[in-house]
Amino acid sequence: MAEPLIVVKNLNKSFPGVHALKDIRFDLYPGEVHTLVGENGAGKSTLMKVISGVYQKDSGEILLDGKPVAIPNPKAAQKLGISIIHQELNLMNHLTAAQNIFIGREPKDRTGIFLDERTINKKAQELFGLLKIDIDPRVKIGELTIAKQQMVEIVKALSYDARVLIMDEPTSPLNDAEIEELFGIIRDLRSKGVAIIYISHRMDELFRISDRITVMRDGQYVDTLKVGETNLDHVISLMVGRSIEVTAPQVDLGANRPVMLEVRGLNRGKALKDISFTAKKGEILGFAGLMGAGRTEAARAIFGADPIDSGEIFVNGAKVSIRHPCDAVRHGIGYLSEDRKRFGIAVGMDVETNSAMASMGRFTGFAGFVKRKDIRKAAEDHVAKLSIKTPSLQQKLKFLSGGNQQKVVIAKWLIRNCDILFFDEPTRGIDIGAKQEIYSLLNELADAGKTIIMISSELPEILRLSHRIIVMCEGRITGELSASEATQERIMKLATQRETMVKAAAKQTVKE
Amino acid sequence: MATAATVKTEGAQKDAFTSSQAKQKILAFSSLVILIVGFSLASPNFFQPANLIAIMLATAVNGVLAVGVNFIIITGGIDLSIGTMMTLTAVMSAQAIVNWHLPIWVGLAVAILTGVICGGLSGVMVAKLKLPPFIATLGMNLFTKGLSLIIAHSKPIYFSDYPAYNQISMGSLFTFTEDFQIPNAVLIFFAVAIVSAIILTKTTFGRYTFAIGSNEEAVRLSGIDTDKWKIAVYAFCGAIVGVAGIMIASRLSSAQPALGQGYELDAIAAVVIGGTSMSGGEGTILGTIIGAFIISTLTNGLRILSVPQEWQIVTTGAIIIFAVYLDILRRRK
Amino acid sequence: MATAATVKTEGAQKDAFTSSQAKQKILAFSSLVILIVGFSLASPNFFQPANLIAIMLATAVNGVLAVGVNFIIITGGIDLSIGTMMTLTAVMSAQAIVNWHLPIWVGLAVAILTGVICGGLSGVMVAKLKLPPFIATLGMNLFTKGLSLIIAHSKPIYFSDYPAYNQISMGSLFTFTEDFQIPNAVLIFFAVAIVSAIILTKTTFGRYTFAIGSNEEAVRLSGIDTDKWKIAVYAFCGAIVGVAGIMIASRLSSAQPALGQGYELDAIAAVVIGGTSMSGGEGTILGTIIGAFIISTLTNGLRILSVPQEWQIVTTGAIIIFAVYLDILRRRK
Amino acid sequence: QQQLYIPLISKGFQHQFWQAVKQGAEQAAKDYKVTITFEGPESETMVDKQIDMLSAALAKKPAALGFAALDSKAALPLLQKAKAANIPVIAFDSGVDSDIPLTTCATDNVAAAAYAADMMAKLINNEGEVAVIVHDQTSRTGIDRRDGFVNRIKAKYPKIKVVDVQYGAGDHLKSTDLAKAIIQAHPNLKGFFGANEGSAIGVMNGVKEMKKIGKIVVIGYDSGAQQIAAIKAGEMNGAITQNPVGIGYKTVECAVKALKGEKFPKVVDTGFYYYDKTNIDDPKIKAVLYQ
Ligand SMILES: Nc1ncnc2c1ncn2[C@@H]1O[C@H](COP(=O)(O)OP(=O)(O)OP(=O)(O)O)[C@@H](O)[C@H]1O
Ligand SMILES: Nc1ncnc2c1ncn2[C@@H]1O[C@H](COP(=O)(O)OP(=O)(O)OP(=O)(O)O)[C@@H](O)[C@H]1O
Ligand SMILES: [Mg+2]
Ligand SMILES: [Mg+2]
Repeated sequence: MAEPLIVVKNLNKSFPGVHALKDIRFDLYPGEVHTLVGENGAGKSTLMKVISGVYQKDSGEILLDGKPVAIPNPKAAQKLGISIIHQELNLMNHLTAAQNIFIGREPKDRTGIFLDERTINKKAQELFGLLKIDIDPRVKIGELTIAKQQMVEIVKALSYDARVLIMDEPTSPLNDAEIEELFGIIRDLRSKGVAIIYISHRMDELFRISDRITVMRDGQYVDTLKVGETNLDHVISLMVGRSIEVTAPQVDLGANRPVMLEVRGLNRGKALKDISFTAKKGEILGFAGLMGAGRTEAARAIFGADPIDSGEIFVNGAKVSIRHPCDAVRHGIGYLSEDRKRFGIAVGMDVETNSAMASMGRFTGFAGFVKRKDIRKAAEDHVAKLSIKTPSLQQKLKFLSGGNQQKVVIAKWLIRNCDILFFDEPTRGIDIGAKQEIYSLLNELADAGKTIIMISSELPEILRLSHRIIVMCEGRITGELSASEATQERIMKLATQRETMVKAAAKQTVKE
Repeated sequence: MATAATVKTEGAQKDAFTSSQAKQKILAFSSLVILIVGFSLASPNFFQPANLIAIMLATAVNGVLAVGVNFIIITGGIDLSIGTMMTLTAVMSAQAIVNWHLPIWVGLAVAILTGVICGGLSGVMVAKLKLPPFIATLGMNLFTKGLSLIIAHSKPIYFSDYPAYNQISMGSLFTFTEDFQIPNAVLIFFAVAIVSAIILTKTTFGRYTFAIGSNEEAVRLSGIDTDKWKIAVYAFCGAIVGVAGIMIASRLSSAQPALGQGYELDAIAAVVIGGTSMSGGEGTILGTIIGAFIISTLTNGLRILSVPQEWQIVTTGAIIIFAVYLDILRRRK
Repeated sequence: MATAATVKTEGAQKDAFTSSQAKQKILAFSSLVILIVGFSLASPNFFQPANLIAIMLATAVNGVLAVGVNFIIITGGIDLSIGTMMTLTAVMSAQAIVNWHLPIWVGLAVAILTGVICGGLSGVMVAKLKLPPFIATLGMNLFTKGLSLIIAHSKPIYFSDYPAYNQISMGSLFTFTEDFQIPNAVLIFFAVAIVSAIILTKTTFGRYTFAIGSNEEAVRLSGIDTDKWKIAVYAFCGAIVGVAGIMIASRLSSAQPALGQGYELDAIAAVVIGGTSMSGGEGTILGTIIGAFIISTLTNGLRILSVPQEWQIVTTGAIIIFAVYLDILRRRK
Repeated sequence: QQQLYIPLISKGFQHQFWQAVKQGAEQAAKDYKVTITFEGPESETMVDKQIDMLSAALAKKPAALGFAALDSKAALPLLQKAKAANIPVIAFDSGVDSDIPLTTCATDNVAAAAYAADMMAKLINNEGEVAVIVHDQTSRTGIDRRDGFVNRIKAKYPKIKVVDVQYGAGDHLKSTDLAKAIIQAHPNLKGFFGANEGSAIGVMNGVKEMKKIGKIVVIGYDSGAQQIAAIKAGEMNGAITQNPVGIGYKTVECAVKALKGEKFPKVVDTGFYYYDKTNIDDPKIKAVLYQ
């Protein structure tokens, strides 16, 4: 191999109360994909932020092309040819997709003073075309779903033509087709000699894309492995320090279970068309579909987060009127959002408060006083139960790693103890160990008689957990499969049953 | 095992955390202490019982307003109407007592009720009509200002025949010596502050106040009727403004319908000097009180030193910036 | 195939989008039009050339201030110093011309330079010292207020010997008839608005202004020196404030050192009525101009109708709320 | 038949003094069967806002105009316009630096404040420290009253020292706290002059709260129920009152006379009075006091 492009030696970084990186080493060669894995809070993002100039190291050395470099700010990193896609979206919601991509590098018109909006849009369109992404460059970022926003982030990072490209969980909001496109791009870049640092919690991706894998644990370097010389189990055991038992796939439930939730004829604009389904007590009902299929919309509509045009909802056989999330929660429905930063947590508040947020009624005592002890007890229990990594219950959520934030949201709904729980992408950004924990948690909840509705874009996850699977496409329910009949192929077929295609097929049969 | 380890470090860190927090709290006073020491050295007339009481009294009305609006600012809102709303509550109280000859306690209830209604209305405009708080409360500012003048016929309403009313602010439950009487207004101020601090930190209402300021949508999606709570916060602030209205009317023995405009900025300034962020989600009552005291101490001290007024203004500006900068440095650590 | 289909619908949506946008823009004027029509029907004296010009003249200074502070509000900041800073720029200009006998153009440059320095200072406090904009500019407010009084010795400085200075605002490049002369102040206002609109929408400076207001951290992570640009925005607003200072001094033929306090609120109100969000990231110059016109038309119209002054205040409050609510309904669609 | 319309543009409207002027004007309007409006900006610093008011008033095509200029030079172009349209202008409260107004109905504030200084000197036996709270440092009335008082002390009473002059915006509460700080800073203070109603009440409250009643001579300005009560109770030694109702009445009266082509003097001095415990119930004084 050639000379390493980046070498990190003995790097240390601390935050108040957290020694996030302890004597980390790391190296990166041109033309390789070097994957970084580790549990939530292992320090992966922190290391990347040090390399890209967002944080300053406390001690240690970073060598670029063999020479020590200082990276005081993101601009310096850019100048050194280091480009990063952050784990959290960093986009300007009020600007268009194209404007976001070219922020700081806007092309000017002939006068050299004014922005050349047409060129910006054209260039962005070209980039989108290259990646086969269907986004109008002129649309405001805030109006896109997070999956599309993530695509814009990726395009932006790519557009820098960097020597080092860091991708911190780029695929967590993407579906399989999009991930495939991304991998195509990554391979392409690798062949051009770009060095890529790749972070992901999706274990299946590791062996498809990486050349080498570095494992981190608790802020420490564990090992670096060549892909050809190791296997998944080994990596996982290095990551979590123990082996992980994989839960067995679900079997069908008896048909005679009582129905907990029934939705009839739900309509909402163009997003939802005639959604009807039932969910039984003790059942995990999977919702599958491609990005933008309307699963989130359906869950939000049932939960009262968005107004509906028509439709009826029955809980435990009784018709209920849900106009506002508080109605839903009152009827025992909880909703764990896919976009935790925007809809799930208050980043400025601490673990304790966030986890009690949905149950404040229960924690309110005499004269409106908060029962602090009870909250603390509940929070403590759930921090332990979900192994949430936090220095204290008073730590603000913004200082937790992404995966741990997600666990706090789960804790919030567990503490609420709802009968019906919507989990929208519950394992997004969660490490493999925690994922297993969440899976067994979902099973436990179902066994305890809760009704779980799980929306997920990871088919293996859907297949493994669901008793029954509902597939959506373009705002409609296109089919329902029992656990025994479900396969990846059948789900994908239903998930791509577009209305236009259905109509065309119908027409053809008529002609015949 | 891993869990045990985490718990252990947690304990250790927690101690470090609380003690540094305690230090932080003490340091929060530093600007104020520097001011007091500075003025005391500069003039022998400053650090006198009578003057300290005068400072406290001068802080009282602004302090109470600041405590009220602090709640709203913590939710991420703002209330520009508190000054003129205070006037309206004072006028309504006077109207009830002087013109309708109702008992004094009814007059007090009327003041607070007026505040609750006006505040609640602002809250409805913000929460239900989705008006920006700036506009809703600017409208309420004009509305209450005009209404005060109309109701009072642009003339003060005097409490001359109700000496007891004056005692609400200026009487003294705690008289130590002839020279050292703490006027009730100051006690009311501290009482409002303490009760508010308890409400803000110990009740569900307070929790929601912070939570809404931190991420309103997340709170709504946790099944909480955020609209209702926002209205409650504005109404609660209105109630506190009603208390301020009673305090000022009783101190002046009259409801002055033309006064009030501009008081909102002083109150908001106290809140922000006290470290509450205008973008919501954080803030303390203690900070607000310190902020209010910094303003009044500064004003009083510069006057005691007989600094010419224009230089007072310049100096106040500079010192406020400096005080807040000190506070920011303290927090950064 | 799928791509082609999407592209098609996209195109269709775009047309619908642009036309609905155009409709939106026209509808933005609706509150103003309703006001104008209403007042015209209510009084024959309202829709008269002289009165319309009076309205435009009354809008000019506030409008220019609003355009300036609009930039800052789009970045998510606020500037409470623009009113008194305007005064300081006027005083400095008068100082240069009347007391130092410098040529008029130097006096104008001095005004704008003063604005840039003061604005830049606020910017440094916000961007570098990380002071909340509210505090930094409140400090600057007091600072400029005091300084104006000190420099002018609390007395107006008159331009009596410089009739040309008065012509800057009150002369008329466009004289149609004796009755129908558009004063230069109005032209300057429109010029400032147009130039600002171009800068805001067509230049890097404008782009960063929006971007910082939308997500400052993201901009910083994109390798942009956000501090520098924020300082630039405050300094730019200062320059515009300097223009306003020249306009008011030339209109009054004097620099009035005590004037200015409270003007910032009017300007900010115009900005917010015009649909700019206080939390940053969005806003238009056109909206701001409409906002400024709504305020001045309302004030003028109610006067023309001889509404008693206290009722004027109440009505203004109600109509402002209503106008903004209309605008919110329009946007929601 | 349409009544003649005469707008009065004043310097303010919320304060009691202006309300009393308005009251006088309304009385005259009733007596002479004309319509008036009375308007003024919120603060006496808002020169340009007053000009906008003036210009709206002119748009209403008035028969005549009453005007109390915040800055007479700034208003000149509009006054010229009024003159060109043959609208008679009557100045009130303070003079307009121009010969356009046919007359000025005002109090001589300098003389009145100087008289307050004389009374102060008398009450403190011509020696000691005195302080002044004025409502505004840039408005004409503020300047005139301050200078009238201070200059008279300087000129005639060498043993009296004006130790502090500060400004309280006419705000009762702020003036109270201000007065207390001044008393604190000058423990030997003998006398205190408050140059308008808000300032006077502030001074009186301050003296009271600092428990210095009887030790500090308080002289106020203007009237109002609280000042009258304070004088009766001995908390305030005396005060200057103008004749605001008279100012308002005369302004409208002169305007009507001007429209009829009648003659009247170039200056209508509406006078001022010093009132204290001894003469407060005098009908002549009672007539000019407002409650
Ligand atoms: N700004 C900060 N202030 C305080 N603590 C922080 C900060 N950023 C990260 N941490 C802490 O540092 C540790 C490492 O966090 P980091 O985000 O690097 O984890 P990660 O490996 O990326 O995890 P994930 O897979 O969940 O994204 C965590 O314990 C986290 O709580
Ligand atoms: N904030 C938004 N603004 C505009 N359109 C939106 C928004 N959120 C969702 N949509 C649109 O609504 C439709 C349904 O999206 P939704 O997020 O419900 O899909 P999903 O099946 O949950 O997919 P995902 O896996 O991305 O969550 C899509 O066409 C999407 O583009
Ligand atoms: Mg991470
Ligand atoms: Mg979704």
